[in-house]
Amino acid sequence: MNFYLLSVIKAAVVSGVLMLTLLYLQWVERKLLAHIQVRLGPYRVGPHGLLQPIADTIKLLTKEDLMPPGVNKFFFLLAPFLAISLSLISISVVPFGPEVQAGGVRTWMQLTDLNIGVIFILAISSLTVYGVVLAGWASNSKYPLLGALRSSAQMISYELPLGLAVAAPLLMSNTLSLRELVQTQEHFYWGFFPAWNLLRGPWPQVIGFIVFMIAVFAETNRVPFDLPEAESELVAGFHTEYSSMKFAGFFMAEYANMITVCSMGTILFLGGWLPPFPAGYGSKFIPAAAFAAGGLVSLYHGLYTRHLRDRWSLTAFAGIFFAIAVVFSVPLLQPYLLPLFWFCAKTGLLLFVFIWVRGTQPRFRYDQLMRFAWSFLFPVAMVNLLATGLLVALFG
Amino acid sequence: MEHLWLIPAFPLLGFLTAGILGRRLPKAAINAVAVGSVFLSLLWSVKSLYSLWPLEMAHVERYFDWIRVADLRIGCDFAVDRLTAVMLLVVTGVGLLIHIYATGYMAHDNGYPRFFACLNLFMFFMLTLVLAANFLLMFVGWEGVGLSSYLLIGFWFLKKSATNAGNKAFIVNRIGDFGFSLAIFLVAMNFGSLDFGAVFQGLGGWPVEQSAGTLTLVGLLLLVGAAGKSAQIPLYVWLPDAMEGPTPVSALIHAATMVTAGVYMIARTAPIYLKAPMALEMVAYIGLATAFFAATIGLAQNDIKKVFAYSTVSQLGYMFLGVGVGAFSAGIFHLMTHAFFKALLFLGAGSVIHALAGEQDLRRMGGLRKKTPITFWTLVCASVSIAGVWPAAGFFSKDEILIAAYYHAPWMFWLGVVTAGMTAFYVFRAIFLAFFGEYRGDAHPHESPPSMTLPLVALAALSIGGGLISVPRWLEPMFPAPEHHSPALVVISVAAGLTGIALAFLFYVVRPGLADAAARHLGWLYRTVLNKYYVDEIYNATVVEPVVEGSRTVMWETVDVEIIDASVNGVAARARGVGQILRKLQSGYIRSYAAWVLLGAVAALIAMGFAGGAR
Amino acid sequence: MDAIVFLIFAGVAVVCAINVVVRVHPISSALSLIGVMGSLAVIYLLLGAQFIAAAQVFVYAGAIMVLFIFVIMLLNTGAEERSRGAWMARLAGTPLLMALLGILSFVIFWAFPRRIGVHFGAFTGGTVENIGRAIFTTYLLPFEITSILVLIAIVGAVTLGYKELD
Amino acid sequence: MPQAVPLSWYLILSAVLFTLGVAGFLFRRNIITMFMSIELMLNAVNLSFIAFSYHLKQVDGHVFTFFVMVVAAAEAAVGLAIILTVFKNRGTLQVDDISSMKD
Repeated sequence: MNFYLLSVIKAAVVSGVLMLTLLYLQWVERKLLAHIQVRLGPYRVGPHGLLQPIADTIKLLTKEDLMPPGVNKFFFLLAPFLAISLSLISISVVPFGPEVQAGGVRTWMQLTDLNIGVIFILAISSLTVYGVVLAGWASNSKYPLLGALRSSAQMISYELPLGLAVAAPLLMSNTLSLRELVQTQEHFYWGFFPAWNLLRGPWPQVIGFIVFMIAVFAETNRVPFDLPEAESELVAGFHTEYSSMKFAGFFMAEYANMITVCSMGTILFLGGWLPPFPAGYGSKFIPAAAFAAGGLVSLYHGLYTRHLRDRWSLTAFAGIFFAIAVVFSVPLLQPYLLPLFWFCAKTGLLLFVFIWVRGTQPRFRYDQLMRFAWSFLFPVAMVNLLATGLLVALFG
Repeated sequence: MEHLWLIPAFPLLGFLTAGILGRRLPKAAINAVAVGSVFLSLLWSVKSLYSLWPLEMAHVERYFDWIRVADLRIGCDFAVDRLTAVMLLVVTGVGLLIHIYATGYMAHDNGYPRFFACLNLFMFFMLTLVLAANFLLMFVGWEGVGLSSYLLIGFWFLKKSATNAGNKAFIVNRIGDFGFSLAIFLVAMNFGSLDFGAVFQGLGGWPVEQSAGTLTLVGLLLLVGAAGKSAQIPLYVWLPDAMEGPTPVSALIHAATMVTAGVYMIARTAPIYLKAPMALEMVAYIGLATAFFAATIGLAQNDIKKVFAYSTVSQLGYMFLGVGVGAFSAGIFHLMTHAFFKALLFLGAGSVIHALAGEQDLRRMGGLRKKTPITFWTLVCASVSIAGVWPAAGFFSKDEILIAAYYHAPWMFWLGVVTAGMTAFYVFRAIFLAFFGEYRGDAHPHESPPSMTLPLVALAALSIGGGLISVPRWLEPMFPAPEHHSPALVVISVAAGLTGIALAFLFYVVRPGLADAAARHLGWLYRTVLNKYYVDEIYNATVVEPVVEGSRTVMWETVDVEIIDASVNGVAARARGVGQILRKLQSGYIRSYAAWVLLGAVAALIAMGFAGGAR
Repeated sequence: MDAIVFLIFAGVAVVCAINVVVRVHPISSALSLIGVMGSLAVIYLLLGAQFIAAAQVFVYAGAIMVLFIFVIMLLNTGAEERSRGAWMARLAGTPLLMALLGILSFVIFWAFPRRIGVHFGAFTGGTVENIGRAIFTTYLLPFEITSILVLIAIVGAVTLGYKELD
Repeated sequence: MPQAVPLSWYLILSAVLFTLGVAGFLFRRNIITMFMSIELMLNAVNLSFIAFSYHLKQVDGHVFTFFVMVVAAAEAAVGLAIILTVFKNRGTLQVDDISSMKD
């Protein structure tokens, strides 16, 4: 098949799925936060609020597009555009699964593979600060400017431990291509223990992974590092002056960034699309079993609930879950679906951590944030990198 | 490899230890380091010689290339042959005794560590000089002993006369070193090497020079060097003044070892002299003249150390006479015996001075025989030896020289005999004045501590028995000498010595007034001798004054002020003027600098284009 | 295809560079400079320098220019004022610049005839592996010296920053 | 086969960017803009390096570009620190006002 045509198809699929994920990630977050706080969360629009994201989108699209006086129009418009486009670019090098064959076409479940994929993602993510900074500066207003200043300092500071934490697994895998990174984690110790970089000898990257997670929290401006948009101090930070679709752009950019960094964490540390134990031990039945269990739980709740609406919706969900479980147990489809499942499961786990932390942690003070980056995280990442290098050189 | 380098290395280590840590170390530690290092040197010398026995051929050790210029290779090489062996044992042996003596003599001095550091430094350089296997390394030792000599003469640097004496010694030596260095250049030019072995081998192709030639010039220049170091006419003037240093220094450096370096050097370069008879003849003349001349001065000196100093000059003259008439082995033999008895004389004198709390004038001594018996008897041994009375050591070596001189030219023998008589006279004059009669001073004389008297006794034994060591036979393979036997000549020379002793006894013990009467009768002659022939005054008027005056008027007031200073100041003024113009460019505006840089870049590109450098 | 990509990004680079020079507000200049750097990164890719292209974005656009913008925003200075002597500088500088450009172009055309072309993909040596090998073998000493330079720069920047605080 | 881009175009682009950098340095008075002009010149030189590296099929030019980047980063850190200090002390970023020399 034509290379360009294939690329366009893949790009369409990936971006479509990504956009949908962005919309519903927000729903998932609201739901999870609500449950953490013992609330119900979105409930009214659609069954269990499932149509809430769409309603929000319509609301944002139709709101009045305010252009405050005194702003630098070009950069004011450029900023959200820059933010969303930069956060979407990175996903193009992320591999979701292995090479598959469908109808005479062999292709990778990946838009493109760069031999410098990791550096590419780092380079692009280092540019995301511009969206924030430009928004803050172009708004010509004091809170956005302060938010932008905080943001730029914070992102520059946390880029260093992030880079160092990323470099350590690279040393172990000896490649910069994301695809090859996953391939080097493919085998199992003693036949069942996964050789993911998180768990792999000679120096399991536990410290590296923790540093990476902390740094990406800061890079994506998420709690507890959401100083740039600290509402108690800076109203809404850099996007105070934004409204309607431009505001939505920043919002989507944040979630897209989260997805990107979680994918990257999955690939670097958690073995990408690889199962946690070999198929011979039954890992290929896990997805079907998981969905079936989910269906059973839904069905149970649907049958014994007090609300009439829930009785309908939960039973319907149970039906959908069972259907998915059936799809996953079809051997013909398993080569395509299993890698995708594992990749999404791991990324979803990391995303859950993001949301979990948001629901439970307080915000840092600004000076604490900077001191933490420079005098704790950076040295720890450095020592981890040195230890990795030494051990890889000795035993690798 | 015998690791000969260890021999000078021990004193060097001692020097570093005493010199760097000296002030923080207790006296006992400094004693141990200073004496111990020399003792180790002696031990290692004996050990090396023992394992190299019988040392028929020179043993050379090459350590590393020191200088390599074009074809000229100068190595850091040490060598031992039979001549070196004698010198090694004399230097380390006498040096050890004098170090032991100095621990007692200098016990109450503030500069104790500095003294021993310098003394060890001297030992290091002297051993380097002796062991060197080429001219340049020898020159290093040569200069080094000069330096240590300077440091030690001026040891009491608060005394004006001591620093002056140090300067004088250094400057006069410099004249000699100048000659030596010229000789080294000549050798390097003509032989393409400075290695003794290579040079002497290359000498085989040269004829014996009947008239003045290159080798004669080399010999004469070497003689200038030797005359400077060994205090020969006309460069002897520094040695009497050098007595300003502490007495162990006078004994070690200015009697036993360093001043004999000239003799050693001439003996070492004997092959050159044998090809240049004129130069060798000159050595003999210089030596004889110095021997006689210094002996006459010694007759009238009143300072006990000055007497012995002139006697040293005179005895060095003897050695020069010896090597000058071709009896190299006799010269070295006398060098050794002289080291024994002259070191003893100085150490004895030091003991006397120590006993009298610093008094050096013979006229304020007397009657010390009872108070300081050991000093007295050991000094008598030394005096007998220097007077050449059988069977003391001096007898053997002096007779070898005199007999060789007789067969070279009889008049040299007769002049030598007269000198020997005078030597006996003035040495015993000093003994009689100091130890006989009544005490004329006002101190409280006492015998010296054992650390001082023990070396005296050891040296006394060597002074008497040292003649049994037959150095000429030992050196036979290197310096073959015809056997001369002439009992008559021996009797004459011994008789001259005994006459001298008898006259001294008559003048200073039996009839004490006679000396003054004789002095009055001789009048101007006595005054001339007393004032050392006014040599210092003559040198001052003819050399020192013109140089000082010339330096002041020509070099300082004309060259320095009017040419050098003026040109430097002129350059500065011009630079300032140019700076005044150029500071307009230094405007402080970065962009103007950038414009200049751009202009320069464009100009450079254009120039490159024209030069075709772009490709 | 090559030519189109080159021309597009060369044009963007030149326009942005002109923008750097003519815009009076520093932040506009800085953002234009980022445009230049981004275009150059694409051109580096055309020349087979993948790693340098990524590093260009990562180091220049992602780090250095962020620092610039940070400082510009921190100082929050407005547009620059016109000062005396500006027309003189322009009068003297413009011919010089023209001369510089002319000579450079002349030398380039003289030394590199048109027939030497650039084909995308003809040179793929600019991988991390090759550059890493070169840095850690041939250029090890310069690399180490550079690391010391960076250390000195850090110390210097921190020192200057401290002085500013008190 | 489309017409390949001549190597000289890349070099001309480099020359043009360099000249623009010089122009910025000469004509601008804001010290930060001048600093950015220097970065522009460095970038132009980097482009030359990469182009020559392509021409010679060697990686050395890349290494040099890498070094230039490192030096530029160090320079930016120190230079901006100096600029901050200057601004703190002088209250201006106009280079012509910073000179403290006698006329």
